[in-house]
Amino acid sequence: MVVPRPGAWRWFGVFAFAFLIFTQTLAILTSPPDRDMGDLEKILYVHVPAAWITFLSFFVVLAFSARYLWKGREKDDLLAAAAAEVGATFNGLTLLLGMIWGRPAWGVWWTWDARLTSTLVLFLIFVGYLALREFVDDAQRRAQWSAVVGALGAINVPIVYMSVRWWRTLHQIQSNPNTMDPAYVLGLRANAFAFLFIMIYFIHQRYVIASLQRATEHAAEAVALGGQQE
Amino acid sequence: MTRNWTFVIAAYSLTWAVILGYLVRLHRGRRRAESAYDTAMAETRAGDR
Amino acid sequence: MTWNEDWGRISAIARKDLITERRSKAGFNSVAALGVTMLVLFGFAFGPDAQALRDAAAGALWLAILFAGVLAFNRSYQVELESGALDELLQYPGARWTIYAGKLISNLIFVSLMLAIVVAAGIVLFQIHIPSAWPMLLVTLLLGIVGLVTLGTFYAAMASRTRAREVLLPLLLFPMLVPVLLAAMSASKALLGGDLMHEASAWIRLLLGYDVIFLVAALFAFEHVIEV
Amino acid sequence: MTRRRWAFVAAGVLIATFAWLLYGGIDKNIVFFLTPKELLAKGAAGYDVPVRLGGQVKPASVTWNEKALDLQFVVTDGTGQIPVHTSGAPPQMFRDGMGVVVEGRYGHNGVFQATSLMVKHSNEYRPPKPGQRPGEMYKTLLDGSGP
Repeated sequence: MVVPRPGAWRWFGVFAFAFLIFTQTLAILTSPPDRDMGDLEKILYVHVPAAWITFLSFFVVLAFSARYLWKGREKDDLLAAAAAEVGATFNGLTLLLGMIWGRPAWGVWWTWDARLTSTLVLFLIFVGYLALREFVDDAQRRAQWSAVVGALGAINVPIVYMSVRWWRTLHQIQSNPNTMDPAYVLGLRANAFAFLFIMIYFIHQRYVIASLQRATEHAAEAVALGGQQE
Repeated sequence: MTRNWTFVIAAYSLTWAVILGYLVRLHRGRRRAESAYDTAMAETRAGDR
Repeated sequence: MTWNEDWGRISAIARKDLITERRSKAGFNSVAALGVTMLVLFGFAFGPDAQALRDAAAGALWLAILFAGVLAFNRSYQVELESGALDELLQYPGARWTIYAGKLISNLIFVSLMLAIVVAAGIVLFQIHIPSAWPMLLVTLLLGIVGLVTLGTFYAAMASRTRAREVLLPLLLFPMLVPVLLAAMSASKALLGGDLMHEASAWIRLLLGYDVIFLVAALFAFEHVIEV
Repeated sequence: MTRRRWAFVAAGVLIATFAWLLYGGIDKNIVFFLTPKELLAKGAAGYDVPVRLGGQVKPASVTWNEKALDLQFVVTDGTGQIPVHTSGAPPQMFRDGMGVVVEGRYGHNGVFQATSLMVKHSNEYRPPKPGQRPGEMYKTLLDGSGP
């Protein structure tokens, strides 16, 4: 088990946060108030990137889980777990920001819309994933099981989306980039990249912690076996 | 309009609270994991001798 | 590795589980009683108004089956874990998916019998008018429990071997079952109401697709779950 | 080797089923709500069964009693029209000419008793397209849902 040590990553973290501050200031200052929503439109630059990053993180979970099942390398398991924790954090943030936006824009904190419901179910699936990791002590068992749960959870998400769409929203027309003024697009894209950098930094940090913990466990086992290290 | 700003400020504060909160959690976790690792390695070396 | 050998293993495991269940009738009886009790509680919740009860019947039935099913899934592994028989079972040569298939069949039979009791009680308690399209309703019920049991048997293989099995199984299983429960409830509700919107068949097709996807995925992934 | 082959078979089945669910025309033949014309055409079968009714709020037909939380309006699709009665406050976006979908039962007294009222608008997060008015949103609502 190779333990990563800080180096260039620290500077990447500093850069990611500086970039986020820059893009958020840019978006707040340059975006004109929307015709219907007024200044509420500014929530776009945190809510939408958070949602994109959520989906991206869970896609990362799926990719590393699949590779773990295929190759069986511990590194992939730890990376999948790190991405799941970061994804769940952004998922919770997305839901809360959506509520803060929904209240003034639609008049309700919550509604049983396809987007909202499936995002909530996604959150619950990955809360279950993280709980499973907490409750399983054996490292190999934890890795195998959470890889399977992560992959199955990812399969379920499009089905949830589809089913709740039929259930409530009756073919609401999807939003698309054409419905957005160019004045908003730049700020949104810049913020999406800032969130992406933050996500990468977080996943890496979480992964470093997990691999340090694993290395500590290995060392403790070695001591218990009378210092017979290879 | 002022009421809208309340929601915007709430949204941005929440975002930063979550991101910074998670950052602090990661930093603490990292420091703890590093010291635990160093202790464990010191013990292994002591065991070797 | 022939099909006959695999089938022999599957049927042996299914038969063994069912015999164990039959010998200890207490298990089935208490789970079925729990299902009926749930229906009574839902009856209180939705009030004495007969029309309101009929509207809520589909949802109440499926939730009663869900809660009773969760108990059954954990039980199906617990007996073996307590006696250490699962480790012995894994010692035998042969494909591991056959263990899953065997347990799936025994759980399907178990839950179907329970479903029959719960539905019979529901028809009386919720004053359901049986619709003329009852074969469709039967198909819905069957596809619904196939989806429920497929994932329930799969997740119980993990949850029942952890410290917190009572919490962990519902926590893992319920979010995964959202589509199957939603589709089963919506189809049942539409059929009980006469299916004027012609929406039942779409829900049934969703159920069928869901069953196929998760049956294949579970059969394939089970090996990774059971071998550690 | 056999396991590898099974992996391909399994992946194939999964992808095929997904494709069938997504593009197999599951929701092509489905009507998620009936228009007033279609509901009236059902005749006796349309009364007193749970249905969804969709259409446009007929301009100047809304009566809203704030004290009793009592809302009445007429849903129309241009040809047929059905009076709707419901209780509870209407959603913010509810107004004359808006597209709505109501769930409930069409009573023998000729009034649709709604248990829930949904306002349809074209998208969630973004401002409407320039020049798009509620009347046009109602059209896209109908276009998006089949026949």
